[in-house]
Amino acid sequence: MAGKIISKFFDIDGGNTIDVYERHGGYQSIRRVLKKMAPGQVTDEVLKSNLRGLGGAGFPAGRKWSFIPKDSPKPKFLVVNADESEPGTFKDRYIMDRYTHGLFEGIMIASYAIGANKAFIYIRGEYVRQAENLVEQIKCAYDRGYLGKRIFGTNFNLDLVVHRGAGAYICGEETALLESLEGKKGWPRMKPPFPAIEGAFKCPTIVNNVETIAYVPTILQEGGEWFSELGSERNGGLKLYGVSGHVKKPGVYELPMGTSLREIIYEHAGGLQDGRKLKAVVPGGSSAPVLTADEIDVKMDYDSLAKIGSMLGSAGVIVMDDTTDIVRALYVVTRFYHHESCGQCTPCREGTGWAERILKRILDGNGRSVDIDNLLNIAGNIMGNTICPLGDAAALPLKSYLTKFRADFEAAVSDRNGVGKVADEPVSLLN
Amino acid sequence: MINVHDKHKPLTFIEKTYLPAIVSGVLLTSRHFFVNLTRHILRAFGVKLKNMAAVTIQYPEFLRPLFPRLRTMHRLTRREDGTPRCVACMMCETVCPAKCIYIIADEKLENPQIEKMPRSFDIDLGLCVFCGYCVEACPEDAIRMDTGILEISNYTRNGMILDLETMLSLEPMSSRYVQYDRGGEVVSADYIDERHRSDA
Amino acid sequence: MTESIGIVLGKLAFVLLFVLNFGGVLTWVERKQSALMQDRIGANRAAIFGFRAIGLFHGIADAVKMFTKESFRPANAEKFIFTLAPAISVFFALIGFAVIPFGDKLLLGGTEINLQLAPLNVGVLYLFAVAGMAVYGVVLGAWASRNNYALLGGLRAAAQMISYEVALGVSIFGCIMIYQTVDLQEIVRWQGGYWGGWLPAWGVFLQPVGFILFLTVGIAETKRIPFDAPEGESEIIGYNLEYSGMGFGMFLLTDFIETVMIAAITVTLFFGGWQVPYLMPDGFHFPWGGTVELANWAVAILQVVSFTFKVIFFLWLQMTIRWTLPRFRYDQIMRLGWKYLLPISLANIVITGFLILMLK
Amino acid sequence: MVKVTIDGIEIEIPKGTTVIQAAEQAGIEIPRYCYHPGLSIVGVCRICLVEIERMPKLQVACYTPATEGMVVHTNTEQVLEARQAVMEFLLVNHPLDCPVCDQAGECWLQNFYMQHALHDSRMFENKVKKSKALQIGPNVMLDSERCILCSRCVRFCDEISKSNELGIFNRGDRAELQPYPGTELDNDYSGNTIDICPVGALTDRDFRFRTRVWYLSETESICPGCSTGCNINVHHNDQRTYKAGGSRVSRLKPRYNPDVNEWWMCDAGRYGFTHVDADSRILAPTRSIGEEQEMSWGEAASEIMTKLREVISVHGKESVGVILSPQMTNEDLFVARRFFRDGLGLKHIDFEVAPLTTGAKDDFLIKADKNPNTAGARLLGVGARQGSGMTVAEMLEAARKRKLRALYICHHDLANGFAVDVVEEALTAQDLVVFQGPNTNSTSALAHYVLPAAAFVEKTGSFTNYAERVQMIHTAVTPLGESKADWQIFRSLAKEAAISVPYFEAEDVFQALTAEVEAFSGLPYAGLAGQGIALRDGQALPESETVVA
Repeated sequence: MAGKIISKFFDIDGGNTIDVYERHGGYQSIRRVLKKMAPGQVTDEVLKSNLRGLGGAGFPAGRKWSFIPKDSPKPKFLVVNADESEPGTFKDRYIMDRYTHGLFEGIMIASYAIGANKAFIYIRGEYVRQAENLVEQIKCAYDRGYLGKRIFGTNFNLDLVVHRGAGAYICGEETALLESLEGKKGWPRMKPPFPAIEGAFKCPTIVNNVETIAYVPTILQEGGEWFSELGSERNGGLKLYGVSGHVKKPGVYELPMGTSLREIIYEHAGGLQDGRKLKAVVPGGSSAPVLTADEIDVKMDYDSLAKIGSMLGSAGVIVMDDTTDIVRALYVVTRFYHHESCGQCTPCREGTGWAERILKRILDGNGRSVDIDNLLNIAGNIMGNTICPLGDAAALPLKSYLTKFRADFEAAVSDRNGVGKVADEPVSLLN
Repeated sequence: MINVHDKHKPLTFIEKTYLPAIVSGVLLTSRHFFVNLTRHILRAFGVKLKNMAAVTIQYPEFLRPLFPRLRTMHRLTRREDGTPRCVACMMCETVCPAKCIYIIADEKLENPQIEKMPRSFDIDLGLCVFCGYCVEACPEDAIRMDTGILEISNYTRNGMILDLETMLSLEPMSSRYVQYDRGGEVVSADYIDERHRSDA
Repeated sequence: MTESIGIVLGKLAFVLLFVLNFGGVLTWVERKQSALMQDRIGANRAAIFGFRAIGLFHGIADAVKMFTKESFRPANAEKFIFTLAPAISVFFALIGFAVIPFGDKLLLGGTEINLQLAPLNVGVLYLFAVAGMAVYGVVLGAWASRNNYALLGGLRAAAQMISYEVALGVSIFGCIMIYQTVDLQEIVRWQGGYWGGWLPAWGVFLQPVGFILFLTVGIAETKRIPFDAPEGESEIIGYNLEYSGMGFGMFLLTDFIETVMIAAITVTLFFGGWQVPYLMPDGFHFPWGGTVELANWAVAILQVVSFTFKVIFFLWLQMTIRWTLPRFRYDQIMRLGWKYLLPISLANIVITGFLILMLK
Repeated sequence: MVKVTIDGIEIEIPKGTTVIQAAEQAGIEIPRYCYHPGLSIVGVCRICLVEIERMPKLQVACYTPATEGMVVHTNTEQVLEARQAVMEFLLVNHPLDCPVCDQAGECWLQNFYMQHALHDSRMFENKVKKSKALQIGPNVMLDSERCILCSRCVRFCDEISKSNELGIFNRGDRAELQPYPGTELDNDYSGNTIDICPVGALTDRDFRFRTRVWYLSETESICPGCSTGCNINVHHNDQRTYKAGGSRVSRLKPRYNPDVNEWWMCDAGRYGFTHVDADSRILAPTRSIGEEQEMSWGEAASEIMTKLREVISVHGKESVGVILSPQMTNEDLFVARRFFRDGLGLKHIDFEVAPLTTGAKDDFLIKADKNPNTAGARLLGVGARQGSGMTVAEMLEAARKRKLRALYICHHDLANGFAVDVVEEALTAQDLVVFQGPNTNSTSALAHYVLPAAAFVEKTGSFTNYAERVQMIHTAVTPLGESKADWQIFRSLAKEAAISVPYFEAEDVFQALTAEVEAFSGLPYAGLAGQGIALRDGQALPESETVVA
C-alpha cells in the first residue's frame, strides 16, 4: 500500500490549522514554486504527474491549465469546485475539514501556474461547518501573509474568497457553478467557449475540484513523475475513495488509482455484513452506471471503468447487498435527478420527471410491462442531448439499472405488492 | 378476391330489343300489384293474413323506433356543476360543412381550469345537414345529436335557430318505446335495439 | 244522317264526363297503383268527416288546392301566352275524343244514334292533326315563362313530341292499309269479323309490330315516364317550371287525358274498339253454335262497357309501365325514336304492303 | 466565407454563421423553439439537433457555428429520432389545452408535432400543474402550463425592450415563467413576447378568445401609428365577424423588415387599430347643415363643388383653406395636390398640425411624430412650409377673421392642436366646412359636410416614413359603408369641377406621382411591396426635422 498524502492529515488533531500543517511540511511547496519555478514549469510538472480532474470528469488537470490564454489582458480566475453534491461522495468535505491549508497551498500553486490573482472556493450551501472553517483558516492565512499582496515576499498576489452555493446540485457543473458565482441562476452554459477561455465574469477561468487542487502541493514537492508512478497508466497518483452503503466500515480511503473495486470493498471497507451477498455497486457517485457483483474485479481508475461502461466519477462507492430493492434504489436516484434538474433544456427537464413518475407508479404497484422499455427509451433520449452532463447523469443509472437488473423490474411490474398489474392499454382519456 | 368488374357479355338480338326485360319487369310489378290488391281486399273483408300488403308505418300514429346512433336534433351536455361542457373551441364550427354553427366565446377568469366558455352558441337548423361532424370534432363531448327529436319545423327562419339555453335544456332520447302493428306482429324499439346490439 | 242537337249534346256530355272523370281518377290510380306495386299503402289521408274512402278524396283535395292556390306568373313572363298555354294544351288533348267511337248504333225511340261524337270519315287524320297541335301548349308555355330552364324543357318536349309524331303516324299505316279506311267507326266495324270463324279480327293480330310501335310511341307522346325528359318533375325540371295552381293542374290534366287518349286509340285501332267478341247487333252468336238474343239497347250498353274496360286495361298497362321502367336519357329517347322506331315502322309498312299484295 | 454541406447542398456562407442560419439559406428548415434570429442564443429547447460529421454527439444547429468543410445532416435517422424525442419531452407536461388555446392553429408545438413527431402518447402519468390564466401585464396573459421554457420572452425583455420584467423561477419541470415579484410585463413592446412565444403560454388579452386564428386572413401593411412605419401584417376576419363583436380587423402583427422594425412593433401601434371598426366611423356622405342628412356621393360632390365655386367666385381663391393630413397616403396627397393646387388653383394648403402634447418617443421604434406620412407630405410639397400659403394656425386665425370663407379639412381633429374655442370660432365663421375622414371627431361635428374616408386597412397606397422609406399598405377589408379612399373622394370632386384626374387604381396615381414629383422619380411600383424602398439609402433624417413643428 502506497503512502497516504491527504488522508495522513485526517488522523492528526488540528490538521486544519496552519500551524499543524506547517509543522508537517506545509507551505514548503509554494515557497519553492514561487521562488524557483516559472508558471509554465508548474503546469508541465502537473502535466507530468498525470493528475486528472478528480471531481468526476477525469480531464487531465495540467492540460486544462495550459488552455489559459497566455496573452489575454483580462484577469484570470481559479475557482475551486467544492460543491460536492453527488450522492455517495464525501471526500472533499474531509479535505476541507482536515487538510484546509493543503488545499490553500494547492490553490496558491494553481493560481500561480495560471496567472490568477483571485481564487474562489465555491462550496455547497449545506457545508456550513466546512465553510466556516475555510473562512476562519483563510483569515489565518491572510494574517500570516500567505494570502493577499506579495506572498512570501514575491510579486505574487492572491485573494481567496469562499462563495457558498444555495443548494443546487447542478452548481457542481463547472459552467453552472460559474453562473452561480456570478450571482445568476445556476444554469449551465453552452460550450464552447470553455471556461478556460471565457469563464467567470467572461474572463479565463480554471475550475478544479477540491481533491485535484489538494494533490498539487505534493506533486510539486515530490515531482510529477513520482506522483504519476503511484497510480496506474495515465491515471496518476492516489485517489480518495468514499465508500458507503452496506459495508462494515464505510469511509474515505486514500488508495492508489487502479486499486480494484473488490479490494476496496472487501479489504479496506471491511466487506459486507455477515450473511449478506453483494448485489450491486455504484463505483463513482450515483450518476455512475451500476456494476453487478460479477464486475467488481475492475480497476478503479478512469480508463478501466470507462472500458466496462461505467465511470469513476467522484469515486463515491455505494455498495448494495441483496436486501436492496433495486427498483426503489433507482427511483431514489431518479427522484434526486428530477429534483436537481435545472430546467433549462428540454430532455432533462421533462425526461427526469417523467421517469420518476413512471418509477413511482411501478413502486405503487401499477407498473405496466411496457414501462421498462419506455424508461430505457427515455434514458436513451436524454443521453447526450443536453447542454450539461446532468442529463447523462440521470440517464446512465436508468440505463444501467434497467439493463443489469431487468429481472427485478419485470417482477415489479408483474406482481408488485400483489396489487396486480393494470391493463397495458391506456384507459379511456375521456373518463 | 371476387372480380366485380365482369365484362359485359354481348347482348343477343332479343335482349337488345329490351322487350323481354320490359315484359318481365312489367310482370314483376304486376304480380305485386295483384297480390297486394288481393290482400287488401281480403283484409277489408276481415280475413287475417300472415303477411301484410304494405310495409308502410303509419306515421304519425306510429313512429319508427329510433336507433341509438341516429343523428337527431343537437344538444349541449353539461358538467357536473351544470355549466356547459362546451369550451367554445369552435372545432364544430370549423368542421361544419353547412356553416350553420355560430359560437361566440367568453372569458371566464374565475376558473382558470376552464377559462373559455361559449357566450352564445347558435345552430341554424335550417342550414344543418345533420352530418354529425360537429359531434365527431368535439374534443369535450359537449355536443351530441341524440335528443331523438326529428320533427323540426318552424314558421320563421329565425325560429329554426337553436340557442345555447335550448340546447342545454334538451335531454338525450329516452329509450323510446314505440310499438307498431305489423300485420299482427308488434315490434318495439327495444326489440330492435336488442337485435342491433347483438349484431354489433 | 241527322241527329238532333239534344242527342249531340248528350253524347258530348257523356264523352266529356267519361274523359274528365278518367283523368281525375287517374291521379288517384297513379298513387294507389304505384303504392300497391311497391308494397305501400298510398295516399289515404284526405278525409271527409273521418271517412277516407281509400284515398279517393285526394283527387278532390288536389283539385281544391290547385284552384285555390295562387296562380303565380313571373314578372317577365309573356302574360297572354303564359295564361293561354295550359288551356291550349288541354283543349287539343280533349277534342281528339270527338272521333273516338264508343259504341255501334243505338236505336232510341226510333232514332238511330251513332255512338261517336263526330262521325268523321277522316277520323284518323283528324286525330293526328289534333295530336300534332298538343306540342304548342307545351312549347308556348315554356317560352312564355321566360325562364331558361323552362325553355330548355320546352325544347326537349318539342323535339321529343315532333320526333315521335313521325313514328306515331307511320306506325299505324299498316293498319290503315289493311282496314282500307280512315273512318274510325268503320275501322272498328272492320274488326267485327272473325278469322277461322272464331278469332276476332282485331288489329293486334294483324299488326302485332304496329301495335307495339304505336303503344311505345303513344307513351312517349304523353311525356310520362320512361319518356318524361321534358318535365322530369323531381330532377331535371321542365316546361311547366313556372306554373302553379290551376295552370300547372291543366298541364298535369293534359298528361292524364293524353293517357286516356292513347288508351282509347289503341283500343280502337288494335283491339276492336267497342267490339265484344261474338256479339252481333242482335245478340251473341258463338262459333260453337248457340245464340243469345239481345235487345239493341243491351247490345249498345255491352259495347260501351266493352270499350270502357278495354280502355281501363290500357290505362292500367300504361301506369304499370310508368311505375316499372326508369327514365330514358335524352339521347336514348332520340336514338330510339329516329333510329329504331321510325325505320321499324317503315319496314312494317313495306312488309304489310308486300303481304297484302301476296295474299290478294 | 466558408463552405459547408447541408444535406448534400453545398453552400457558401460568411464566417460565424450558425448551422441553423446556413440551413435556412440552403432552403432547409430545421425546427426550432428557443432560437430566434433577433435574440441571443441559449440552445435550450434541443429540437434543432443535427448530425455533423466528425462530431460524436448531435449538435444544436442554433449554436454551432458553421466551419469550413463541415458536413451537416438534418434528416438522418438519429436526428429524426432525437427530434421526435424532444417533441415527446416537450409534450410530456404540456396540457391538452388546444381547444381553448388561442395559439392553436399557429402553434409551433402543433406544427412540429405534425411535421416531425406524430408519435402516440406513452404518457400515463399526471402532468405537472402550474398557474394558468395569469394576467402578467396589461396586454399579456400567461399560462405557465403551456410554457415550454424556451426563454424567448425573457431574452426579449432583457435584450430588446431592456426592461427585465420576466424570469424563470424554480428548477426542473417545476420551472415556471413569471414576472419578477412586484413587476408586471408592461413595457412599451410587451406584445412582441406574444408573437415570439412559440406556444400558447403568452396570449394576447386583446385578441384572446375573440376568434380562432384559422379564420383570419393576412394582408401586408404598414403601421400608421407613428412615423417609423413599422411593417405589419393585418390579420382580419372576413367570414365570421360576429366573433370579436363585428370588428373585422382582429389584430396587427409585426412583419420582418431588417431596415425598419426587424421583428418588432410597439404596443401602441399593435393595439391602435380599434378606430377601424369603431362606432365613430362615418358611413356615408352627410350634410349637417340644419338637419343631418345622408346623401349619395354624387349629390355630395355636386353640392360641395357648387358651394366651393360660389365661395371662390365671390371671395376669390385666397378665401379657401385646405388642411390635408399626414395620415393620408402619398397617393391621396398627390391627388389632393392635383385637385386643390393645380386644378382649383388654391394657395392655402397645409397638413401639419403640431399636437398640444408631444407624443411619447424612445430610441427604438416609437417616434414622437404620430403620423405615418409626414415625410411623404413634405416631399409632395403640400405643406405651407414647402409652398407659400398659410399654415394651419394662420388659416384658423384668418378664418376667425373671415378672411377665409371655406375650409376643407382632412382627417385632423383640430382640437388636438389648437384650443377648442379657437377651432370653434374659426369653423363657425365659415361659409363652407368640409370634413373628410374615417371617424367623427370634434372637428367633424362642426363641419357642414362630412365625407367618409377609408381607413388604412381599407385602401391601397404608400406611406413615406421618417427615414424617407416608401412602403405599401394594401386593402385588407372592403371600405365600411360608403367610404372610399381619400384620393377617390378628391377624384369625384374633381369630376364635378371638370378637372382631369385620370386614375382608376392606386397604382395609376403612384405612376403619375413618380413621373411628376422629383423626390419619388424612378420608384418602381412593384418594388414597393414587401420591404419598401428607401429614397435616400436608408439614412434617417435628423430627429428634429421629423417632429411636426
